[in-house]
Amino acid sequence: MNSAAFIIIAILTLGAALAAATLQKLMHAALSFAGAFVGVAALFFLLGAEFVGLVLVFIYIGAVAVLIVFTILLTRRDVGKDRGFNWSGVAIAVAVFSGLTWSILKTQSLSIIAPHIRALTVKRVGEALMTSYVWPLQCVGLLLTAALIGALVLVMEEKR
Amino acid sequence: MSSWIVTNLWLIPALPFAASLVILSLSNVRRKSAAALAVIGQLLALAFSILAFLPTLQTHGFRVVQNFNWFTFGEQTLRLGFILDPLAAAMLMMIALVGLCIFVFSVGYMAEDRNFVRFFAYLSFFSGAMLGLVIANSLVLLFIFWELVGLASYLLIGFWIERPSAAAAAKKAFVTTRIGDMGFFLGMLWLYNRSGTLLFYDGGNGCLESAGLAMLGASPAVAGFIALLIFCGAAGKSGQFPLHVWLPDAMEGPTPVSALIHAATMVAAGVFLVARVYPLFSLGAINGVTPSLTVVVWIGVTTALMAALIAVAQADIKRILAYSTVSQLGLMMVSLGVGGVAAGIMHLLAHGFFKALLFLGSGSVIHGCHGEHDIRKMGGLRRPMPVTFVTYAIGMMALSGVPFFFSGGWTKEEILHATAHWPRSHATYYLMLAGVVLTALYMTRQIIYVFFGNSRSASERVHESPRVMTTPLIVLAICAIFFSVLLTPAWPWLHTYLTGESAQFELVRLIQPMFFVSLVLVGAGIGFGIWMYRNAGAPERNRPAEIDPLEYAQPALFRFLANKMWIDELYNRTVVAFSWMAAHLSDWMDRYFWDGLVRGFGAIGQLFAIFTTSVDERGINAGVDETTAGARSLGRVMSTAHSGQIQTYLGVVAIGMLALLLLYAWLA
Amino acid sequence: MVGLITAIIFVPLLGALAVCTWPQKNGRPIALMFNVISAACALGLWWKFDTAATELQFVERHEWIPAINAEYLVGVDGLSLLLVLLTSLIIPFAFLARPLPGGRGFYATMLVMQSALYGTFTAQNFVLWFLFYEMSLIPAFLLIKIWGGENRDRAATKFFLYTFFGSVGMLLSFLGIYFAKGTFDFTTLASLGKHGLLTGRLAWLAFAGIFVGLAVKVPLFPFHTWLPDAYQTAPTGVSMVLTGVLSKMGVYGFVRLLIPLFPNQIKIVGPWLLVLAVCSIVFAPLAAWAQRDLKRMVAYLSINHLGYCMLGLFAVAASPVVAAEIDMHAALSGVFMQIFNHGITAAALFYFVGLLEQRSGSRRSVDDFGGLMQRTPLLCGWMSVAMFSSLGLPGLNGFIGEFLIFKGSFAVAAAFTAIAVIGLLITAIVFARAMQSLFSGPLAESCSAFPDLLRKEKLVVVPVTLLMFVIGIAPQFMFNIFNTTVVQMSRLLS
Amino acid sequence: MTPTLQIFLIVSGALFSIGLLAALSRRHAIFILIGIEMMLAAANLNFIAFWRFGPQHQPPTGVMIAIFSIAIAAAEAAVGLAMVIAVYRHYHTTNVDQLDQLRG
Repeated sequence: MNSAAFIIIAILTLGAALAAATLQKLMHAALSFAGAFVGVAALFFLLGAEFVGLVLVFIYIGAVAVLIVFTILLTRRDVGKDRGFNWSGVAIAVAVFSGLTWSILKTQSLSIIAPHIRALTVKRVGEALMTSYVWPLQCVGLLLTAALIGALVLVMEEKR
Repeated sequence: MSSWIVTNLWLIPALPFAASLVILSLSNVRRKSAAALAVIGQLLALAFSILAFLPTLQTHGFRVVQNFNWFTFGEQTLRLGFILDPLAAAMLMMIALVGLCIFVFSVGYMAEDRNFVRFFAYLSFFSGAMLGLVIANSLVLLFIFWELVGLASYLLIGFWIERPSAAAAAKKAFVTTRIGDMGFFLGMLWLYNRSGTLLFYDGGNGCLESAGLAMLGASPAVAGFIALLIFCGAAGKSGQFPLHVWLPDAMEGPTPVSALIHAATMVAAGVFLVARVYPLFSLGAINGVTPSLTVVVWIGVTTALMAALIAVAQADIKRILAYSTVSQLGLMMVSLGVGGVAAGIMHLLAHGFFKALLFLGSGSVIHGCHGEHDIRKMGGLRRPMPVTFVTYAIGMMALSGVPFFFSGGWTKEEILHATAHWPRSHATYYLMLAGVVLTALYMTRQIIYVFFGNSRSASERVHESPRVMTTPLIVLAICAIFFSVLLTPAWPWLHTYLTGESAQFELVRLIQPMFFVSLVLVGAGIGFGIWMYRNAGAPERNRPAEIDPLEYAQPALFRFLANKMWIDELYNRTVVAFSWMAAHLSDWMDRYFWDGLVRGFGAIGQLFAIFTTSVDERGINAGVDETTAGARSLGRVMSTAHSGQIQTYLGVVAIGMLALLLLYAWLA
Repeated sequence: MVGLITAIIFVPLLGALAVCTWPQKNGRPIALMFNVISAACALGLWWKFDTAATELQFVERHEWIPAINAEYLVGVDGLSLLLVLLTSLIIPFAFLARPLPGGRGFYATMLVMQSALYGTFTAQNFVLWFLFYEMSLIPAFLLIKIWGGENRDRAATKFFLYTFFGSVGMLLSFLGIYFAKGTFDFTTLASLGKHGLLTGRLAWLAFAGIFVGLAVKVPLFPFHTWLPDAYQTAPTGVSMVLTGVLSKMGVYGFVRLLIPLFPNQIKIVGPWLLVLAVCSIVFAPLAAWAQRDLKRMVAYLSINHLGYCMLGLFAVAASPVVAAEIDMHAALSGVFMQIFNHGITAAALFYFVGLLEQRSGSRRSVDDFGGLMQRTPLLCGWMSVAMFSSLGLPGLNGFIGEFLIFKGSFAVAAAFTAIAVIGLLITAIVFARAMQSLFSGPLAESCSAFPDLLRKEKLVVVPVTLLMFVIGIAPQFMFNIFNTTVVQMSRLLS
Repeated sequence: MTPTLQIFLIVSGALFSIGLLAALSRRHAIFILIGIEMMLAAANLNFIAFWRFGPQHQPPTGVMIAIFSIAIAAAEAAVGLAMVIAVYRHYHTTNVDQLDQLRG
């Protein structure tokens, strides 16, 4: 595992994420959001979960980010209004971050180096999905269908 | 043939019950079928009664019981049974016969009534229960029928339901008899507990047989108490002092009901009960005297005299007869108490005939007078109503105890005879003699008022009753006279039948000292009555027509008696008022004290809640109910944290998560 | 394969779901349909029930919460079966009562309660039992709170706080027992109970907790003040279920829990318990006498009738003398009979009051009626039967139970029994008074347009009344259900 | 130096906190959704990291959970955005300050 690559990817990811959270313009924030997810996907590649990384890219960049952009466009008239910023959120976020970091650092057993592992092929993932995880898979399929219908119902024009 | 009915005694009460059920399901307009069904049911019951009566003639002391399991609880069994012995058979005959007469009479008497069908249903129901009562071989079964006749009595007293007075009388009868029944119930429990069975006769193991009595005999005091508790029931049903108050009021019911239930049969059930469980009363007797029997005697004497006195001053034709019934029942109780069981039962049977006759006669009079009950408004009825008059006079003679020709005379003499030989006290004997005089007196007064003198307001346009009503009168009058054939000392068939001996014919015994005593007393009573009331209902010297001669002579005494010695008022002021107060007190306690106590506990909890949650103090004095209010105000305080801003919620969640994280890290 | 008992517990729940999803506004037909199914299950239980077997029958045992040794353990003995049958009878009866609050929610809630009742009567493990016990409380609360009449908030809150308070005490007591003995199983606990489950103060605390919890439910004097309010305000059907079945949960708890688990404690406080029972028997009908509201009157009489049950139980369990076998059998059989009889009789009385209420436009004071016999003879006739059954007239069902209870308790507590007889008398007075003012006298103007019993009402009334007669005249079939249980139980007690 | 598990966890924690920041501080509903998505991604990162560093099982549990979690997150995003549109139509704002229907 390349340490340099990790540092670059991590900095890019977190930077993009911070931008997504703080940028004034919504459209910019959406683009940064996509960038942050590219970074996360890269981290996944680094960890050897190439398939999951790809899935992440497809779903988030290909679907969610596009959805967000559409939503921004659909609610555009609202964009210009004054927003303001809630600083107590920053305090809480910082507190949570420090708490997490403190407890992670405090836990000695976590400072381990990645072992060598058998490559996680798509075939293995597929096998697992179709055997041990076939029931959850079906449920997720059902859930997605339900979410699709639900989203449609929500955005349908109300009948007069 | 006859043995078949002996083993199927249940058929006798079952037939009227069945008739009653069928009639109840009929519609209100099917009058003829209702009456026919009731009469047929009763006729069949009479036929079966006769069939059951026949085998008891063949052997002396005949007794057959059939016991059966009613139900098994746990590993124990409650058994019931039917019995056929002379006592039961004689009662069956009397009830079925008198009942039949009254059923027929009712067809005429109730002809106009709207609820004719329902009346016959009730009447059949009563008949079934009463017939069942006398053949019960178990105290439980007897109690069951006992309560059922009580129910029938309740329904029939209140039959004219639209009259408030009838409903009140029905309630009074139901409650008063039930007071006695509760004593009966307790006595039954106690007996069950002591002897382990409630069957009277069970092949030597019944509670009235040697084994059972031996178990009870271990503590005679307990046996005495049990007997007295059972006597409470008898006193309630038979209108003995101090539970007699319901019986005169029960005259609110239709007259055939009064005749059947409140004269001939049901009220005699108390006497029958005492006779049935007589071994309990006489357990451990010395010279035929036990403490429980002594109580029975004195209650009987008190009742007999008190009721006879009150009867002298009543104006309602049926009330006079009602008090007379109470008095006669007291007489029977005395007879049982002094040891004359057979005499008491004989008087019961004879009384059943002539009192039913008198009541039906009074019913005929009332029917003729268009519903008038007041004897002071009648008068001179002997001419328009000859049949009623003659039969009524026969009944009156029998009741007064005119010797020789009338059944009542013979039985009364026998009772007096038994009383005279009671070792405990002679006072009862003399008091009984006074009772005989009084009986003759009030009956004479009544008959003079009703049938003699000039016709007064109610007796104009009077007509004789239809054939359907007079025929039963005649039948009963014949019974009242010819029943005496079985009673005379010359051939005391009924006496020996009941006691299980054989009767010898001996003409000499016909003339006894008691015969003359009785003759003199009855003569005195009737003579005094005729002298006193010769001009009743008409003005006389300074006396206006509507004032009773006795009232004129002794106004205070008359008022005392006319108001029934103020016993009702006394009860109303004491027992009834007290119970009513207790009821309100209970209600009040429940609403305020107990609930208050609970609220108090609630308040303590609330106080605690107030401390811990720092909620405002508004609700301190309130109780359980206010706790919700407290919770609500607490909720209001808490709800200010709920701004509806999801971001605030999320922030709180995050803080909470952080806190958990830190806690976990700190613990580790 | 689902066992019969599990089926009977879950059928009403399914029914509740079905009612909720039913497209029509009126949920009654579907609710009744599910009632028929559960009644069929109950009859099946009865059919297959072996009356001679001494152990629990139809037992189903599954792992549930292994950590605390709590199993899903259901089974029936005679008593449980009796109560299951009673529940199956009363709930549809209540659905046919009027006036009826409409809507699907009412039926669904009632069905949930029915399921909880079945569970309570069949669970043989405390955790499961308590779950169902509490599960019945919530629907009852909602039924009073949402569909009640005047003062419903107050009554519902009172009911809830009272019973909930009792339940908390019971739960704590059972936790104490669990920590001492490590089991929740009724049968095991009962066999341990003879030697004393707990010792010292802890035992008394646990006893008091369970006692109060059950006494509130029954209710026993002086824990009864929630009852008149609740019964008065609840809709007719709910009152019927409350008095017909829910109050039996308390009695059942006494029989199943308190008496087997704490025999020594009960013996010590026995006389006081008997005093409470006698107070229920005497004061409740006295208070009923003073009521004008018919429902409240019937409610107070319910306290009285359950007082007889308590008298029988306490007399057997609490008397210092060991009762003779016959008396034990009599008292226990009497109590079981009384449970069933009071269930149907009191429910019938509420049903009739409901009919009057509906006809009069929701008035039900005794002063509002008069002379009904002239206008509605059938209604009065059938209602009188229920009244006579309630006051213990022989030939009707009430007498059997009361006679046996008195027989059994007289032997061991004669004085208390003698006082309790007064209760019988006062009950008679109360009903005589009610009949006088409702049925007789001149026809009250407000009643002049009352219709008599309608055909659909007759269809409800006649079977129930016939049952009263049948039990009153030939009760053996009822005794067969629980005779073996009675024998077992009295062996446990002596 | 190769990155240890700790580093990955800290990165994931940082990503989570940034997501939280976005969800808490921004007024626009879409930002809140973005924040939530980021928090979910952080969680997924955790799963993958633990899978990679932990003992190996067949099937690979951590990866599986991540896959399902992504699927659910996608569904959530779809519904969430639909709700934003619906709310916008109703109240003509996407400003969560002005939405306080949940107020107690």
